[in-house]
Amino acid sequence: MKTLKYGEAIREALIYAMERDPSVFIMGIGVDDHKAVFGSTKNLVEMFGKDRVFDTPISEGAMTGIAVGAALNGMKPIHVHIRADFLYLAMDQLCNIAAKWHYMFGGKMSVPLVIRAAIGRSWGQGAQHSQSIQSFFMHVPGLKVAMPTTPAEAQGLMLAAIADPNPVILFEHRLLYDLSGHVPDPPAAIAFRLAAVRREGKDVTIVANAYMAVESLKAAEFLESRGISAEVIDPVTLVPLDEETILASVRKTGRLLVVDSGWTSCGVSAEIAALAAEKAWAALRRPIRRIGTAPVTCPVSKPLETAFYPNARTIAAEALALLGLSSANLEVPALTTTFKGPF
Amino acid sequence: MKTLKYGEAIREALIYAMERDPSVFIMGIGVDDHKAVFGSTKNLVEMFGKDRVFDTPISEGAMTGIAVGAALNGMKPIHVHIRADFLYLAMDQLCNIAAKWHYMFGGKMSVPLVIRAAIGRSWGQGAQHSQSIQSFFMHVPGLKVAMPTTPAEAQGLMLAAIADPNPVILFEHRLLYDLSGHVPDPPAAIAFRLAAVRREGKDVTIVANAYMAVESLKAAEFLESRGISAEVIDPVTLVPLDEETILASVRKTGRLLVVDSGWTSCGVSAEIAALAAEKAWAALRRPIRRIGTAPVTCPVSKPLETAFYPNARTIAAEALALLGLSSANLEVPALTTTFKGPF
Amino acid sequence: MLTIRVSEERVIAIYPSDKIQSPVHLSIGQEAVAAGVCRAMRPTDHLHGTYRSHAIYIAKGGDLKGMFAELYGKDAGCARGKGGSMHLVAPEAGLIGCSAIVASTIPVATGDALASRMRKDGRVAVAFFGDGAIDEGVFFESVNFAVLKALPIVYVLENNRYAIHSRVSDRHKQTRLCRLAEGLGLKGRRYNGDDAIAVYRTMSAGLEKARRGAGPVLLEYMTYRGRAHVGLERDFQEAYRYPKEEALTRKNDPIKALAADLVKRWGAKRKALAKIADDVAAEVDAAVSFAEGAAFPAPERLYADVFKEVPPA
Amino acid sequence: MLTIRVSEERVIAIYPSDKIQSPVHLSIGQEAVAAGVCRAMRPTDHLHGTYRSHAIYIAKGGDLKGMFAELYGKDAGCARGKGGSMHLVAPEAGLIGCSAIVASTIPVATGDALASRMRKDGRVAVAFFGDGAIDEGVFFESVNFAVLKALPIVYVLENNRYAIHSRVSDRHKQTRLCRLAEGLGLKGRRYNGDDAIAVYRTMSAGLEKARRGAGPVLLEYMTYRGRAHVGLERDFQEAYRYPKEEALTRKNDPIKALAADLVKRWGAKRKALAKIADDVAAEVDAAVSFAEGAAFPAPERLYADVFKEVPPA
Ligand SMILES: Cc1ncc(C[n+]2csc(CCOP(=O)(O)OP(=O)(O)O)c2C)c(N)n1
Ligand SMILES: Cc1ncc(C[n+]2csc(CCOP(=O)(O)OP(=O)(O)O)c2C)c(N)n1
Ligand SMILES: [Mg+2]
Ligand SMILES: [Mg+2]
Repeated sequence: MKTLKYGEAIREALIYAMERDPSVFIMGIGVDDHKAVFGSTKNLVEMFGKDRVFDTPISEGAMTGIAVGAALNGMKPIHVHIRADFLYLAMDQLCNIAAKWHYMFGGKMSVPLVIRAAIGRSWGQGAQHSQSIQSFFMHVPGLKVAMPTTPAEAQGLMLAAIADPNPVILFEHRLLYDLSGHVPDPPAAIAFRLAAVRREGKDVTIVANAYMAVESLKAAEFLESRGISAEVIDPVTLVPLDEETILASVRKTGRLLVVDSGWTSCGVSAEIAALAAEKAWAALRRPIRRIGTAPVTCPVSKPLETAFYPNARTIAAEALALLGLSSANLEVPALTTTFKGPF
Repeated sequence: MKTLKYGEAIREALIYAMERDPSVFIMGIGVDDHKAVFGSTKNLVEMFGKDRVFDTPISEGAMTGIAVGAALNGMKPIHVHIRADFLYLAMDQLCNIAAKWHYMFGGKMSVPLVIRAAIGRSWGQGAQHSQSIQSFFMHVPGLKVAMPTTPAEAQGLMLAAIADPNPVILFEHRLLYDLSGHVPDPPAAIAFRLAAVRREGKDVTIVANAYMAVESLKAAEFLESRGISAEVIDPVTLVPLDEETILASVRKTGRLLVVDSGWTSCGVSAEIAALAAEKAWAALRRPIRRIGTAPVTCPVSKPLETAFYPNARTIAAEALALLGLSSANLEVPALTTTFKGPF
Repeated sequence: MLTIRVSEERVIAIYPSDKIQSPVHLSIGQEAVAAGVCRAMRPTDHLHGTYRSHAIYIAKGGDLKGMFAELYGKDAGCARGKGGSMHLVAPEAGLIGCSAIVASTIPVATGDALASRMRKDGRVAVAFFGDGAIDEGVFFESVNFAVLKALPIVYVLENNRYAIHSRVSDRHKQTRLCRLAEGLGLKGRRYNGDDAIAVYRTMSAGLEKARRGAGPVLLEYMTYRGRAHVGLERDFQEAYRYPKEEALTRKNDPIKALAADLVKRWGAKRKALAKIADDVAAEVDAAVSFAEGAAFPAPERLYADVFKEVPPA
Repeated sequence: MLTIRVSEERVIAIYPSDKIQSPVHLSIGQEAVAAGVCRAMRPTDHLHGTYRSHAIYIAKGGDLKGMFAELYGKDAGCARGKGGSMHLVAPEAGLIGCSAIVASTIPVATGDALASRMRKDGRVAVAFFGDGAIDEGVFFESVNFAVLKALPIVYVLENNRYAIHSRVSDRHKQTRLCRLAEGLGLKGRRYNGDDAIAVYRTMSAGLEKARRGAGPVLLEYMTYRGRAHVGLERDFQEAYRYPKEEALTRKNDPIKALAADLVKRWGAKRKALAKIADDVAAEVDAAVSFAEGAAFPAPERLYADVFKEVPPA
């Protein structure tokens, strides 16, 4: 056991894997620079050389295909995107190629590729630099998707992703890089299909992942002070999804609030709400509620940006509303990050 | 009133608009060839000239941006894609640019652009030529989305889309092009935010759009023969969505089956199920059910392809299951299209 | 080459029976390109192609039974019936995949070459694509990267003058497509793609250059499509074709031309050629009966192959 | 030019106060490009830019108060506080939009030019982008289309030698970027981007050529970034910068160079220049106080502007 920040934990996983498997390499804009993708690739180029850790031209479409091709020919590429917003340029290669190569060729080919992409709230980045588009990849079959929340998960799922013979996308919420937590020593892979029970409770289930799980825990603490016992379930891997853990909680509490860092419409929160309405309906005692970013483009102006994102306060308010209680005068801290751009 | 096929109705709308508005033009791969996108652009190049109806290089990314730029400078482009699968290459321009230009510039700019894209089942086209990815565009705020089912809707929504100052995506299910129906003469625009009650019923609500509405009507007929009265609601415009019509039906029947031509996970069917679980929960008498294409890549082999797609039979079976009834020996016709590739 | 022709003519014969329930993109008239290119490659070299995949599959050494079974949607098909005509694959023969998205395997082949350079496995990767693929931005992005890293790859541009019904000149001012990437530092060359021996020779030289580390190579082979873009028709009467174009582009069918050449310049015996033709016909017969007799995939195969199983740690 | 410099220096001064709550990409040291390019354009010509948008906004004639108010996230900002520093806009001055996605406005500008050709409105569209944008496939796709249709567009490549911390030579073998599109039939030219008058002259000629229907033009202007990619720092000590690079690329600050030139070659009086400096300072002062005093958007503005209202039929 040791304590690491989320970004450091990723870095240690990368080192661990690269030391053991010569086929692992890292590519992406800025992976070899002094900012090192929130420190997660710090000094790796010095340790493993320019062939295994390299910057790329700003060509997300082809570079993704290049990663796919390298994966098909025995390598294990880790392709890093400092913003998930740039994945729009890689959709063809991700969804038409990487996701389909195994199935379309009847199981003969496989694409052992890891994609890392930072999502989520940042600091005045606005419309095109803060999107959380994880739901796209939960829609198209053939891609594994995870959103690690803790340093141990970031590390363990990175190792699992590297060992996986399929394309895996890891979404890293940028407000998590600086959070600390225990990680096993030596690093250990965590099997996909994981929903973590972050906090047990009996009155309401809050399903929330990545940074939204952090905010939900704050909300749960506040709710506790009002005598409400909230259970927080974090669907850490979205594909495959650990439905059972989510449904068991809903069946226990009879009340479900789903929180996601993306938009709600056709989002991860829609999927989890639909799942509960299909498979835990009989246990539901109240309408399901969802909360995500406002159904608009992300604005820069601070008061609007603040209102755009869900946070502990709005999560608590939703939970109270779900329970039929008033949410006037919530003293939950709205946001407790010290993060300040630009990345 | 006259009777036209779906493809012809679109063509008449295009002619109607192009005759009246010199800023309207049509671009896209094959729009000027003898196949004419299922006949929907037949002879338009002869009628309006090569400047207003033109083929493009196979460059979906830039061509979409070019359409956006033309829209920003006073033109009204209609960009046609014979398969929605190619939109993966246009995601950056659609989601990062077209969807955001109005909001991001505080309402100062707008992108009056129409995208047409064919979706849905075709004939042995397999993995990369049959996808129905409408949910992506229902996720990202700033795009209007419709899936016209009848010739009158195809025509009326095309006219509305052309008159709209915002980017509009029209998904055309390829099995619809040959279906006939009444259209008003002269053509008339249909306002966005439309859910059509295709059939009234009281026992179960089937929400299904485009070609899935056609199959659902067949399923409803069969259900009728078993004494079950199904209401079929077609959310013709997905953005904006006519929530009220959907919810009113669910409140009436207490039972909801959602059918979509795309995958279910984070799909349109997830959104509509989540909506009902939020806003019509109290009226629900049974768990919600969803059906879409199987959660796999589309296979070519005929028996697998047949099992991949929802159809009247599987829809009826789902409805029966929802009602707690057995669905053995359904004599519903599985599929009644004469469509045979390649497009 | 003959196997390609005979196989595709058999496809045409079978097609009306609806046993092949998916679109087919034939290479009739273009066989010399696939044949010359693949013959020059080592079996271990990797090839990435398009939906027009029968010719390269056969030329690269894919099993003919597996191809016909695939066209029939049978479980014994090279992609277990899931890919169909547009997605043939033969990893054992070095055909790594075929995609129906124009240009999409160009970067994939480029990445394959990157891996070969990293692994020092001595392979050359080949991207095989049409004159339409060069419209896509990923072509330029891929070439830029391949030039930058001096990757062992040959880009083979099979120019059949049309992308569906669109002429090269409808899409490019510079119609000498092999020049398009010049600004990036890749000087391409254009050759007659209807002369199988010339294709073989120029491709061999290209492979040699790429293999020795001199960086990427771009070869454009001019040919002509004998049938419609997709399907069986000879659509020469359609408005999009230049009248008499085929006659203008070449005097002879590439296969007949090769046969004549073999006899005249290489001393082949007509009898030996006839024997080859008989063997090919027999092989195609056998493949078709294999496909006819093979089973469709079991229903549960629909749900298989989404993910490859994770090996135990 | 001076307005750009003084404004951005003011941004630097204000920034620690956290009144500008969003990242800023400064053009300090690169002002001559924006100034020369925009001065050569007609007010009615359309410009499309990137997140490094202060310089072109000011140079194209955007209202300074609107810019500072935008940086402050105020409702009186040019994008009503929604866009921030990366998304300045001034349709009335011909700045049609700025995007934070590299290269994304290159096709948009190309489509703007297409519309101008269709409408015969006499405009030239200008795409203004960095040396990183030329890595993206849409650059080549856009140029191909512009060449094919002979569109009235000038592609302005502001080469400041870095894309974030990545050198041009890290991304291209052909480092003379103006040549990259040559294969497509667009011969670019490279000029000194630190000489505002040279930029103005060459840009004027480019605009003239595009306007008279001779097709697209590509101009590469060499310059050097005076600050970090994003933020305020002078990060010359960082490993990614070549030591002494700035000194090697130019002898003088472009603004000082222009001032000296104006005095020496054009007979400008030092006093007149000082007066300009005073005016600029006053204008910037006024803009900053305007921004300080302006109101934040009302809460309901969050939900406004997703769609433009549909006009009644
Ligand atoms: C990205 C993409 N856009 C459009 C299409 C539709 N399409 C299929 S084949 C084709 C033409 C390709 O022509 P070419 O590359 O010359 O190959 P050929 O068919 O002539 O062998 C087009 C446009 C596609 N498959 N993929
Ligand atoms: C598509 C895309 N990929 C990556 C990025 C991240 N990014 C932001 S600016 C930048 C560098 C662009 O450099 P250049 O075009 O030279 O412009 P400069 O910043 O030097 O003005 C990169 C890679 C982005 N914004 N968009
Ligand atoms: Mg072709
Ligand atoms: Mg730069």
